[in-house]
Amino acid sequence: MITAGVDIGAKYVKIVFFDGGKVIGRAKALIGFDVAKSASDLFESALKNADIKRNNIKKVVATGLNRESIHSKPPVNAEDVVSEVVADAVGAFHLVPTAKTVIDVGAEEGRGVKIGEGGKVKDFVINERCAAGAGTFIETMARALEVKVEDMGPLSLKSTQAIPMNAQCCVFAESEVVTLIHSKVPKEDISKAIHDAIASRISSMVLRVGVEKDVVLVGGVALNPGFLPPLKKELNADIIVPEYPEYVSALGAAIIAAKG
Amino acid sequence: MIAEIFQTFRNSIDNRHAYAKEWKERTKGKVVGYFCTYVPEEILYAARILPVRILGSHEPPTVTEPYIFAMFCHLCRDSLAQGLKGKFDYLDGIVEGQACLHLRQAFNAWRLHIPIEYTHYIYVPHGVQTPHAIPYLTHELAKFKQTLERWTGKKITDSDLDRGIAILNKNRELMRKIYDYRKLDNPKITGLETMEMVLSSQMIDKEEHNKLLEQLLQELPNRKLNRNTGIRLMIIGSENDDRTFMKNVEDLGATFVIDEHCTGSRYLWSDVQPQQDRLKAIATRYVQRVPCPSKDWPEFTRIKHAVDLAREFKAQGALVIQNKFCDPHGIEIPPLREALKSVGISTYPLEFDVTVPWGQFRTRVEAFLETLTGLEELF
Amino acid sequence: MAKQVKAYPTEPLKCWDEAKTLRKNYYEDYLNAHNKGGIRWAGGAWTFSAIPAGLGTDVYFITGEPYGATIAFYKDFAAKCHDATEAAGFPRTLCAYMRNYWGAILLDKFILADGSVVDGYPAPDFIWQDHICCSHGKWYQVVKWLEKKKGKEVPMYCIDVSVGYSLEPSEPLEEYKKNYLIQQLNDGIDWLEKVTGRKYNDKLLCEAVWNEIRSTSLWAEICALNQAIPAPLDEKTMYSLYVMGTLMKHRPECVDFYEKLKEETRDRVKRGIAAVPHERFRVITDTQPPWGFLKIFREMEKYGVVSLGSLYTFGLIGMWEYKPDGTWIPKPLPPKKPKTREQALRAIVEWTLNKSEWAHFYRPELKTKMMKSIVDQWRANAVLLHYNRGCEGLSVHIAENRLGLLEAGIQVFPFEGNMGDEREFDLAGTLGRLTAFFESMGLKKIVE
Amino acid sequence: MAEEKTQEYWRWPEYRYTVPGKDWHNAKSVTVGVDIGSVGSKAVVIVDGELYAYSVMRTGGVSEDTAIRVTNWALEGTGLKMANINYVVGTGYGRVNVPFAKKTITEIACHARGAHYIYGPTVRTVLDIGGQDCKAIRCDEKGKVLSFLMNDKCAAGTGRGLEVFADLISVPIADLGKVSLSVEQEPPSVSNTCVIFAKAESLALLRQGWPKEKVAAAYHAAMADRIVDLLTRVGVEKDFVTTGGVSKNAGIIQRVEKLLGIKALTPKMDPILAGAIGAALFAQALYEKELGLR
Repeated sequence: MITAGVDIGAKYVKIVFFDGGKVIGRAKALIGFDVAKSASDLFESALKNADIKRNNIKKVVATGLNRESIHSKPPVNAEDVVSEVVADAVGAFHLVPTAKTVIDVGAEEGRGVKIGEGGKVKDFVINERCAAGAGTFIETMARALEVKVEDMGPLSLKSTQAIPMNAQCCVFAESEVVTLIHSKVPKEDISKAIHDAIASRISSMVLRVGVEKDVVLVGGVALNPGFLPPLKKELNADIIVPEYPEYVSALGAAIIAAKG
Repeated sequence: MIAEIFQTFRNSIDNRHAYAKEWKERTKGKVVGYFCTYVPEEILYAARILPVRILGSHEPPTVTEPYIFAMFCHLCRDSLAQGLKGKFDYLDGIVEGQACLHLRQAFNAWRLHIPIEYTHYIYVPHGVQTPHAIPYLTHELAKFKQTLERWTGKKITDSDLDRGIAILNKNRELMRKIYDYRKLDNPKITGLETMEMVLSSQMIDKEEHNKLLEQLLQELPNRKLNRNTGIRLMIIGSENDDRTFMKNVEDLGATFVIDEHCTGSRYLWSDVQPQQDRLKAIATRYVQRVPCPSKDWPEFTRIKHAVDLAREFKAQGALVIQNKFCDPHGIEIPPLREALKSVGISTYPLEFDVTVPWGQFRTRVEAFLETLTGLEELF
Repeated sequence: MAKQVKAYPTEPLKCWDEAKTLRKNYYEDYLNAHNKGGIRWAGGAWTFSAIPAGLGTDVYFITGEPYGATIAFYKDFAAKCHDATEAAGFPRTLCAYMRNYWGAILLDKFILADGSVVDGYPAPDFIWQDHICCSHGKWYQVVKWLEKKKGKEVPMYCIDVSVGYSLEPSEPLEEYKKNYLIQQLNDGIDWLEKVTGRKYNDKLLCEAVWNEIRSTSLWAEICALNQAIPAPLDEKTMYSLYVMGTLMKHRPECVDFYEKLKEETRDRVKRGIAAVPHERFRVITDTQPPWGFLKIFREMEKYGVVSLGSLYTFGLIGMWEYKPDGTWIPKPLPPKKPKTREQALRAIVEWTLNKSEWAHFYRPELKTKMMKSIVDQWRANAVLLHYNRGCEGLSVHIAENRLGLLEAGIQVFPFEGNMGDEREFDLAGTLGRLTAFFESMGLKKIVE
Repeated sequence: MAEEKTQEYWRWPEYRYTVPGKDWHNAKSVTVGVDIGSVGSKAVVIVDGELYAYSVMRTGGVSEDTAIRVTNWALEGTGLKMANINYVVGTGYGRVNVPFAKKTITEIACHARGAHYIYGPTVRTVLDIGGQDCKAIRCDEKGKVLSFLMNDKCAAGTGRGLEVFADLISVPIADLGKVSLSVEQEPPSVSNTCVIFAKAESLALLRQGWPKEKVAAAYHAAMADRIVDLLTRVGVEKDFVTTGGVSKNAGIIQRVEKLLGIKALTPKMDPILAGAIGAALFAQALYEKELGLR
């Protein structure tokens, strides 16, 4: 029985096709202005690539910030929606059955989910406004440093120096970064300071729900190698990053669909 | 010699924890941490307990999120963070003298989450402008004294209290004498040095501190600071231990000649006047001292005091520091700036958070200094 | 879905219009006090408002927090007020009610209960305040300062109440603490005579004190009726009812209104009338709500969620106490009505220092205990904690309360916002998180 | 974080210019002002107190290099060599990183002085909207600063905020202002505080199907609100003028004018240069001081 999970976040739409406990297809695309269209276009192309017909899919469940955009609306007609918190929990639990804490860091939003028996949500926290914009912050700062976004993480790993920086507010942090640039601090160290700041912001948020092992990190920022070390340090816990971390919510939605 | 004394001040700040541990070793005595300068250290000295001020480290206090909502000031969060990180693991007790909700929160979180033998909260009255505050505080201090006696198992006698009062009075008096050298056209001590002197007095045994101060007072008269005084600045705020900021500003061609905050003059401006009833004498000092704005109503007496200081020390301008989220001080900023302006002292406001973006502040401070000199000759 | 969830009968409150009229007249009476030859004063909702009542029957007043909340409710005027306050150089992080209040003075405008704004801020003849948090005394000190800049000298009296809270019935507050307050009130009466040139009337004082004790006890009884399933009142409605106690707790109108309301609520319980038709998940909140966004309660109803109230709505005006068996009940009236000034002052001090909403200022454990009692006795399924950036006083220790409730195995949903500054409330984000919470509680939308 | 390649809407053009028909060879003084901002850097050459040549480019990751590049570019084709320059003053965030500057002066003083040069002696209030902050400056008839204010954190995010926004709605940054003015009716402005909120809210509006220009209008209106708050705090006195890169954005300036009920003077030359011009004029004064001419 094939099911599908569609995660429509702030920046990307991600799709997972799920069958017999296995992922049989993934797809990802940037979201344009017309969310519903971006989502359904990707859904159609993903169906083609995976060579699946919509009516062979028993159930489609949507999640993410903009999940309602395809909820029982053609062409996708997602039968049901689920919050990203629940989707994160279910998806992470499927990949890492020992998971107790799930951390999801995306372009705009950071989440911490504490999970119990069978991937059930025990408690969760989502960043409030003043701690928003983790991914976006890295992008803007990459521009200021004249560094490619994807190079930011590796660059930060070359640094040996720790520079404390305002962890809460991106705007505040940005002006500290500009100060660092002009006081000739090496890009490596600045890049580290940026990653440290985001890591400490995320960890201080996650500490609200408490950190129980195993800790699983998912979401786009999980692919950034510069983010992991400081986060480990802040939480002082090992962190498991599953394969395709950015698809975990979509996977969760697909699994929920399979459970009927 | 002088250099060594200032070095000792700096060391006792940088190595405050090592110092306290060593002191315990040496004296087998108890160390008590306090958050606010409304804690009457006289009584702790009377009990032969070493009081040390709990302050922050200016690193993002990420561990406090579960215990204190981040809209409370960085001082209370940063202070608690130090406790949670175990930096103060040598403390036998903590005491708070009521001043604001922020520090009360740090006190309670500490009490609830950090193992500690003795905790006490003194309900220092806010109504310091009412005639009933002194008798009321006398009662509160008696209670405080009692709990200490119960804890240490030693009675605190009048002569103990006299000793405590003498140590504190001497410490404050000596520091005030040193403040006088800031009035000179070429001050013999910088704002940074002064801050380090006052901070260290809150961290080490005041009897040792007093010795250092006496030496300093001998040497100071023939000290030559080989630096330009530049613009005479005042710094006004709540708690301020940002030494980097002080240094950076003084490097821009200015000297802090006076301050009005509780890690500066506000801590040491008045003494305990002897009275038969020692506790009443102490209570009187804490009710009549330069107030924290949280207690300074309905009249703005602190603002008047700040204006007097600015004139007495011939400040040309004042930086008004607001610790973000500190309501009592934030509320007073416009009346304070207006009062200083009315006597021809211009001011500039800066909002401090746990970290400070010097680049932005540098522009503001430098530009403020430029408006004071006017860059006259270039127009 | 809807058919699977049974719907309770609902009907509007009968005394609703009276509540509206009382509020309307309250603001207008203050505005027009002088035309009626009366005097007017300003101070906080927590202040000892019964004391100035001894100056006569033509004494009008306005309390600061409800006024700040009224401004917040009308977002456009609120925005003008924040801007005016920031333009005057005050930090944006200060108490939001206070900034709204100052803003109105700076704009020289006055807002009425219905949101209509009139020119000219009606300056009080004197200020009568108490200093309950870091800001309350300072708030009116600045009002005095602002009025002086406009050329009006407003005398101010402020009472220090920072003596702590009786932790256990076994350890009541010491006499010297109560006396500290009583002495300040005694001086206050002489001061009132001096600044108004009026003769003080102890009989009126005793009446006002007794009214205040009755109305605050009555409000608690009304809240206690909300233990019923379905709940006869929801918090959104209660906001419009408890407000009477924040405006005029010592007035006879307030006592009469609460008497009527108690009868009507009791009748709703008897007949099983619900506030929310699909009630199936009961919550309580905490601290003042974001006044400009009460629609979040409507969103909650779509999930069959009803808010029964909060320690804030119950305990700011209501007087409570613990029975020996550990249940939390409305505080019974004192044995006898005060007859002398001395009796009256002692009675009101002892009564007021017991205010439930005061405990958390000093010790988080006390508030957590009361919230746990509410959850148990009112049969609530979860607690929604408003981390209120607009109010240091009620947000103090809130993170500790969250930990305490979680430890007790109670479901907690914290959300950040601001009671009086719409710029700090993220409606979309909050609704998103709230939905996620309800889903994690196994709830689904019943009505679109 | 793999990024799909998208057009760089935020990238604004770099340029240089030499005022035609001027000669520096027998000038009394040739001075340079270098303004290293947080986003843009500018170099201006002043010959006997007259604008001669200038260049504008993005501030790079290493401000020394930027300082050298932008200055060399300004000198390009003028025949001027560093050796011909009598005095250099650095200003802006990176002012301390201008290796060949004899003195640094803050952008506050320089913008006031530059505005005085660009707009004339009637200027009393200068609004400088820079890359990462916004300054409201009061000055006298000589262009001397009387008082000033800069935005607080919660109201930050100006030039850089616009870059992010340009990407968000995929409109070249130079066209943003125009686009924002192309609405028939002004929508309610987005959260008028934090640039991060403002961006998130704009995104939400786009997702709700608002047309780009309407979202742009809401965003620009919010920036205008912020800026006017700052101006009212310092107090606006006529004549009112604007400097800095963002002052070319009509969408913001016209809204600010509307809120203030005051029209800003129209610049005789590129207002992004104000800081560098001021610096160059201070350099001239400092040079004359060296020569004992003042």
